[in-house]
Amino acid sequence: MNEKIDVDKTKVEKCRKASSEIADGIQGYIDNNTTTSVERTVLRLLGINGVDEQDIPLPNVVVDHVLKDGELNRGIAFWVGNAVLELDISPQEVAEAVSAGEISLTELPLHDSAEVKNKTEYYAEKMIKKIQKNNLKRREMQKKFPPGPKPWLYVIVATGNIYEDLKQAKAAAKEGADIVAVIRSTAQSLLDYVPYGATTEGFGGTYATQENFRIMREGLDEAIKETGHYVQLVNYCSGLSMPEIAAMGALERLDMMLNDAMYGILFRDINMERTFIDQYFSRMINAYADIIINTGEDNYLTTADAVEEAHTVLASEFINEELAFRSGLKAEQMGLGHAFEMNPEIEDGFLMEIAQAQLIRQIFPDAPLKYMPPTKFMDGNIFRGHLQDGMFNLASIMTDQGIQLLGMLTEAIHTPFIQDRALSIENAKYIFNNARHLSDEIVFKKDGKIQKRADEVLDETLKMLQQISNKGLIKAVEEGMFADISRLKNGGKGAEGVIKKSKDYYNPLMEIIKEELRLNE
Amino acid sequence: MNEKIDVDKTKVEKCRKASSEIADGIQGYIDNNTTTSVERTVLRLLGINGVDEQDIPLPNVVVDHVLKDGELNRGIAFWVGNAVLELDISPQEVAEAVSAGEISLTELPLHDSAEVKNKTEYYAEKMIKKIQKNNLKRREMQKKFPPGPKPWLYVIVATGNIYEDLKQAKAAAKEGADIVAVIRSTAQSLLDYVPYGATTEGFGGTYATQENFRIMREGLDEAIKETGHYVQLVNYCSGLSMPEIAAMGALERLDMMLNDAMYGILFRDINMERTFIDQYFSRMINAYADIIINTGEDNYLTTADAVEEAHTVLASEFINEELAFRSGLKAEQMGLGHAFEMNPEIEDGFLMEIAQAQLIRQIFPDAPLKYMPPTKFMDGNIFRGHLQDGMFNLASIMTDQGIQLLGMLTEAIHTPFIQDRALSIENAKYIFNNARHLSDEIVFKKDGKIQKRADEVLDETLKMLQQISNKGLIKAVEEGMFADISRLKNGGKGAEGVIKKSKDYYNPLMEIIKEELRLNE
Amino acid sequence: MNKIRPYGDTQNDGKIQLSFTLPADAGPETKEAARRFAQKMGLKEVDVVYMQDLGEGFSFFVVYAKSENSVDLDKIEVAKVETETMTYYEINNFIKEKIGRKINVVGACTGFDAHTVGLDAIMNMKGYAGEYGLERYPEINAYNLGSQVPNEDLIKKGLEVNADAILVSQVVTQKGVHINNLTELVELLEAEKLRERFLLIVGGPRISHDLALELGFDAGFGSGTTPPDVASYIVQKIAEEQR
Amino acid sequence: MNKIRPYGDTQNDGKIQLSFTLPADAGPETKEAARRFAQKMGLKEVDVVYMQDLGEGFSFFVVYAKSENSVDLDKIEVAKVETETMTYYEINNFIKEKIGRKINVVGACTGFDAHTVGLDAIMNMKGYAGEYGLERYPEINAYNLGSQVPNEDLIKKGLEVNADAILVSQVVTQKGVHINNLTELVELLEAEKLRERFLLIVGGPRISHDLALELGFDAGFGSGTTPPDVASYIVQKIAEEQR
Ligand code: B12
Ligand code: B12
Ligand SMILES: Cc1ncc(COP(=O)(O)O)c(C=O)c1O
Ligand SMILES: Cc1ncc(COP(=O)(O)O)c(C=O)c1O
Repeated sequence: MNEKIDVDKTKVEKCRKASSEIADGIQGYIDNNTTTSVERTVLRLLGINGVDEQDIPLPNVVVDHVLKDGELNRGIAFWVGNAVLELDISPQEVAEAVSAGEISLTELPLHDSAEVKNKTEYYAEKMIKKIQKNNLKRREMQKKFPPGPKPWLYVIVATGNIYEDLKQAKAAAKEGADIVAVIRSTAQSLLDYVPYGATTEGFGGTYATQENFRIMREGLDEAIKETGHYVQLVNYCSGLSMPEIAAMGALERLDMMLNDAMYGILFRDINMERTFIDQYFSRMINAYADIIINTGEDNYLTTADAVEEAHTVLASEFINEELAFRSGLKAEQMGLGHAFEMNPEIEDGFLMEIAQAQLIRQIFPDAPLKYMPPTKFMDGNIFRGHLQDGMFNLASIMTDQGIQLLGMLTEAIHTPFIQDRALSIENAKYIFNNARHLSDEIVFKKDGKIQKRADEVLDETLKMLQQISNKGLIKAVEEGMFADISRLKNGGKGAEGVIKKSKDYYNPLMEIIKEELRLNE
Repeated sequence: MNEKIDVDKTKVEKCRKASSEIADGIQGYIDNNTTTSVERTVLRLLGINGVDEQDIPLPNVVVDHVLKDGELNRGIAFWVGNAVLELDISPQEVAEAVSAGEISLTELPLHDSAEVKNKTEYYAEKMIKKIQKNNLKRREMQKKFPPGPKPWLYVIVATGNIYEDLKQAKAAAKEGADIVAVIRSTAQSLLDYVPYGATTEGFGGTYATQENFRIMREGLDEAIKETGHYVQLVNYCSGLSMPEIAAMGALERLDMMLNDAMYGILFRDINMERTFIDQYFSRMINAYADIIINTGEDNYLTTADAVEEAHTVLASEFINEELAFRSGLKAEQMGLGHAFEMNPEIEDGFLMEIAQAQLIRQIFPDAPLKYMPPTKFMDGNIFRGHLQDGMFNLASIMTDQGIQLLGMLTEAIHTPFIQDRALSIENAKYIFNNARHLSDEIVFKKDGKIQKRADEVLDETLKMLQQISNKGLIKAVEEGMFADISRLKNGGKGAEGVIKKSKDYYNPLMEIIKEELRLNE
Repeated sequence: MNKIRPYGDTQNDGKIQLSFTLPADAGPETKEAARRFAQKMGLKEVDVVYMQDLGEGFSFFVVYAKSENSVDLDKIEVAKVETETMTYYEINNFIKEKIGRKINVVGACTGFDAHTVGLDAIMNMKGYAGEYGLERYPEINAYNLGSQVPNEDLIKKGLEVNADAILVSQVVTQKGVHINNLTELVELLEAEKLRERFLLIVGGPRISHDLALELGFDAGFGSGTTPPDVASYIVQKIAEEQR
Repeated sequence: MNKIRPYGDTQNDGKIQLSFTLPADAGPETKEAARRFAQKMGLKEVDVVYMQDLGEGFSFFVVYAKSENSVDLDKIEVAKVETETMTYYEINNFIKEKIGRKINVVGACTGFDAHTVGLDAIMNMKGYAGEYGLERYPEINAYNLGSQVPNEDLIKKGLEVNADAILVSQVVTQKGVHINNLTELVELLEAEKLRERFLLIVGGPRISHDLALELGFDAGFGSGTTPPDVASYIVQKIAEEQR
């Protein structure tokens, strides 16, 4: 990386210090509570899967069952482990029995908690092994079929039908995509469960289900072998089922997941506490599964102005980074998000975009920054739109971004047609290749507009982080400091799913993963 | 202008010295000969216009008439002036009488040559006044309706029908074009006369006629008043009628003309001597009419490779510059041509394009460089094409070019549709505005690829110019040193139109303009 | 009569550009299929200028062709919101003078739609394109319910605040879901005999006044709408009804 | 039967993109005219996604729509040059062995066409896309007459050097002038009863083998042709005729 601008190291350190204080402010909630979704995740990582006759996923059936009895605060793992021990059947069989109404977990005789844990850990280790195997497989495949150079070409598929998605994903892989994301159906994030099986009907996207993950992974693995270069698979672990989807991603060898500490709060009106707790565990799973996360700061700029609010993006990145470290993610796994969203009519707007991208690049030198394309100022003029996407690609190669979410010329019209995606890939390939080392060639003038803009943004970011650290993150969100959106501490969806842990709360997965990630040190 | 790279001043001086020697090598031919087209031009600038019943322009009728009698070497002005004096009618009436077969110019009684000159100059001065008035009008209009900032947006119209051209030109002006060129019909450059009147049928372009010039000028003047910004009108004075068209342009207040010292030789297989003589006089007229010329080095790259042959472009620019100076053109009138024609698939090709554009920029700091768009590597993929044009626009704003000939997304398909042109203008406006001061912001690394490429090109240019200066320009062209095209000294069209001047050769226009441009000093 | 047809560079040349993907590998036969496909639309002089294989049995085409169809511009009538847009000040004065009481409006993005930017542009204080939003109007009480509001809740709120107008925003769609949402709202209102009680207004990038009328709304507003456009419509309609 | 129709993101959705200019000022009526124009081509679900006034009474449109037409891919047969492309060495050997004498070819850009790059790609020493041009072939005498050659001169040269094949390049066109040029050449040859004497070959970006046959040529070569493609065709045809 080429340090094209001056970035004041002391200010950056101060930003990090403030972020750490901010994170301290919510760590208490996180440590003292669990959520229904965390518990469902535990079940999935004990091997429970499938749905009942009403299509309710078994993890939900089992968690709701214990919740109803008011005993979830001990951790679902204890109750299932106890049943496993008592009945000498597998967790899956336990879940099926619960679903069939054959047993009531809290009414079974209680076993010695050490024995229960022992038994439970046996099953947990089985899934942990599976994740390790996936990690190994990924490493092997990436060795044999190395990924392309950065910025990586990231495209989405979003037909609603997993089988159409698959065709298009494979075509994209052959055209040169490095990353394929399956966009989720509208409002799946508000579902307090994860749908089951292969799905063929979605709205503006395709449901995230474990089977859909598997189908895509299998298809892409074929494409990888054909093209000789690794293609990463992405899905979204945001929303009310954040950690469950993280677990599914780990089990099906996804490579990347959208995971933001605050996105659900701000953009899906999900309860704050719920989100903070869920993100903590989900990110631990991501970290353990060697998954790169993508944070969602780009979303701020879909409502707020990209010139005025550039510092909120950077501030949020500092916070996301700090929280991610606390879940065991390494810098190399942090696809911190930002976006090329300034009004294209601004004189010298491109200079400001460059300033922002370069500033972030130098502040987070090891993170594979996720750069989002123009969306807000795209309209039905697909020709100009294609050009805006080109300038976005140029900004990226000039500032060494990591993950390039390709813009589509039809952004204002529909989720991508197959040719839209092909044209986007061609766009990025052309510009990246034709200006491959432009970043190495240029230095920005010390007293220039780019340097000044970067200085300004960093100053405002520091100010904002210090304010937040003074008032606390929750207060800051209540005041609408991010994206002009205000959310109240007790408001939002899913608050009822937050449960205070009892003293003997038990979560073998959290324990194992913490141990492995050395988070206790 | 921002000097982003190092350009070795000594080498540049050596290039200019070699070019001056090269020009010296052909100045003899130029001074000792005239051509049928130069003589026709003289007639036009004595006020002769119109066609006979067979649509042959009167200037041709009169010149051919004297040529047939073997007396053209004295200069047509003398013969016409003599007739004017003898018959006491205007030059136009003389031409009509010749055309009607009523008189034979060389058979009329000869008057005292001082008297003849006196009479002739009276008519010449009338036209010179007209040109001065046009110049004044241009200055006034440009004061009231100032032209936009550089790079100027230059578009073409080419329907073949002047009335369709007009609509499209006005639409373009309103969309923001700074310059409109009417492309000529295929092969007009090979016509040894200029067609007459308004024309509605052309192939791949519209005939250059004085009436067509007038129609466009009038229409654009209306558009200028509506939009409040000056729009320059362009046509082509290349080919067998080079100086005549220069005269027409001066009379109809064109602002810019394509005029290259060697284009006709290389690309239209026009005789060398003919071209050198014609270009000299035509450029004098351009110079006097405050017209900016556009040279045609871009054409080299339509046949030769833009990476390999970049130095031939620069070498030719040095020669064009030197010859232009000799015709009285100021640096500010020299739209030296070059082009963005590298294969878009080249890794770091954009860096090489930038190197070339910046190098030329720094070598000719006062010239409004004419930058030509990608054409060779455009294909039916209009979407990618639009992007290539965008990168071309970016290269231009990054390197302070002057005249931006806008690329069209349909370059490989047809002469521009109205929407193609609109999209091109939008493309340039977007990129120029959004990256307006990018040029001021950047410096290229001393040891970078861009600097190295620029050094290489300059070195090769110097070598080439020194070789040419050693062997002479004519030999160099014979050997195919430009554009891989070899033309022989005595080959090519129009050689028969070169006439050795007699001692008493008389050309009042050349004399007046030389005087006014202080070319005798 | 004013028959018009597309224009490339000469009056009536009928030139148009097309692009599409065919589900077949690139090759001379597929290229010919692209040509014939265009011909089936009645196009002449079909020029398939570009073919690109996209993999997985798809190929992409760019085509230029000539159409001989024309449309009589004089015969076209488009339903438009007929009220004239007044300024912020005019609107507030109009309410004071012609209506004599404050106006209540309730707005929401309904169904699963979370695209609030358009609705906010109309309703929020800060407004859009240099125009204040309805919340800023002293003579208007504006309630912005935000995103993903069920139609039932919207009606409930409308009744609760005694709304003069209900504003709905619909942006995202797939398989026509925005139409379903809008139809459902009208049906709910009709079922409860409340349709006449509110001015029912819808906006969004896919909305035209025409479409809105067709779906049983009073008015529809598309891309580029500003707050005064809607406010002017609302107050003039209310004044009309009062008369 | 293998009926195919355009594909946007779902099998058989028939989605296509169009753009065109209408000669009328931008406005709701013109937008509606754009929609109806698309409907006249049989398109459904016409979505006029963009309208822009271009000034001088023109407006530009981008449209997405759905077509219900399909084309039966199995029914399509395209005339193709059937000879197989050999390598440079194979071709020269073939001439030596199967023809037993050197081959003469004459090429030109005819009419006013000065686009020599395509012809040069085929004929000049240095060739194209990594393949030598015909001049380089030891067993071929290649005469490249360059640009703007009248048809008469081309025929004359063909007779003079006893050409086996005449190669014509046509790039630029307007009002179909390339077709006229090509037709004229065939008519001239026929008038002089020379048509059968030469292999008559045409190339250029607008040329297909189909079109060439239609115009009375023996073969046509489009974009991307390489010298061995043509050379292979020529030598195999000559060998065939000798048999
Ligand atoms: C911003 C944005 C988002 C933001 C929304 C943030 C927010 N708080 O609004 C986020 C990132 C959250 C988002 C999410 C999604 N989005 Co979105 N999004 C957009 C985007 C980029 C811009 C929309 C916008 O803000 N326009 C600006 C406003 C001012 O314009 P407007 O809405 O048209 O409003 C004007 C008029 O229409 C009118 N108007 C609008 N409403 C009303 C109401 C009334 C009463 C009146 C009078 C007037 C009026 O007045 C306004 C001012 O002039 C568009 C693409 C684009 N460039 O258009 C995609 C787009 C709309 N999104 C799309 C999709 C698919 C989604 C997702 C489903 C993706 C996914 N699977 O996750 C989710 C769905 C979320 C949900 N549940 O709805 C698609 C829709 C495709 C389709 N066929 O409909 C688009 C077109 C992008 C694409 N090509 O895929 N999106
Ligand atoms: C280079 C070029 C020029 C150069 C030509 C230099 C030269 N010595 O050839 C110059 C600058 C001189 C020029 C001038 C003009 N040009 Co020009 N030019 C082009 C350009 C950019 C590239 C053409 C090219 O070289 N292609 C590369 C070669 C390798 O491809 P190709 O010709 O298709 O050849 C391949 C095949 O077709 C085939 N092939 C071709 N010939 C033959 C022959 C045989 C026997 C065989 C077997 C195969 C074969 O094999 C080749 C290799 O695969 C095109 C735009 C474009 N991007 O296509 C415009 C273009 C062709 N030109 C155009 C025009 C209008 C003109 C002018 C009329 C403009 C004017 N009014 O001044 C003049 C006309 C000059 C004239 N008298 O013909 C238009 C034509 C529009 C139309 N409707 O046809 C185009 C499309 C540009 C545009 N959009 O306006 N041009
Ligand atoms: C972090 C994050 N999660 C999820 C999403 C997708 O939205 P949804 O939660 O509706 O699937 C986004 C969209 O941009 C995002 O940035
Ligand atoms: C200097 C010059 N003159 C003229 C032309 C136009 O060609 P023609 O001479 O055929 O009009 C060009 C084309 O690029 C040119 O560069």
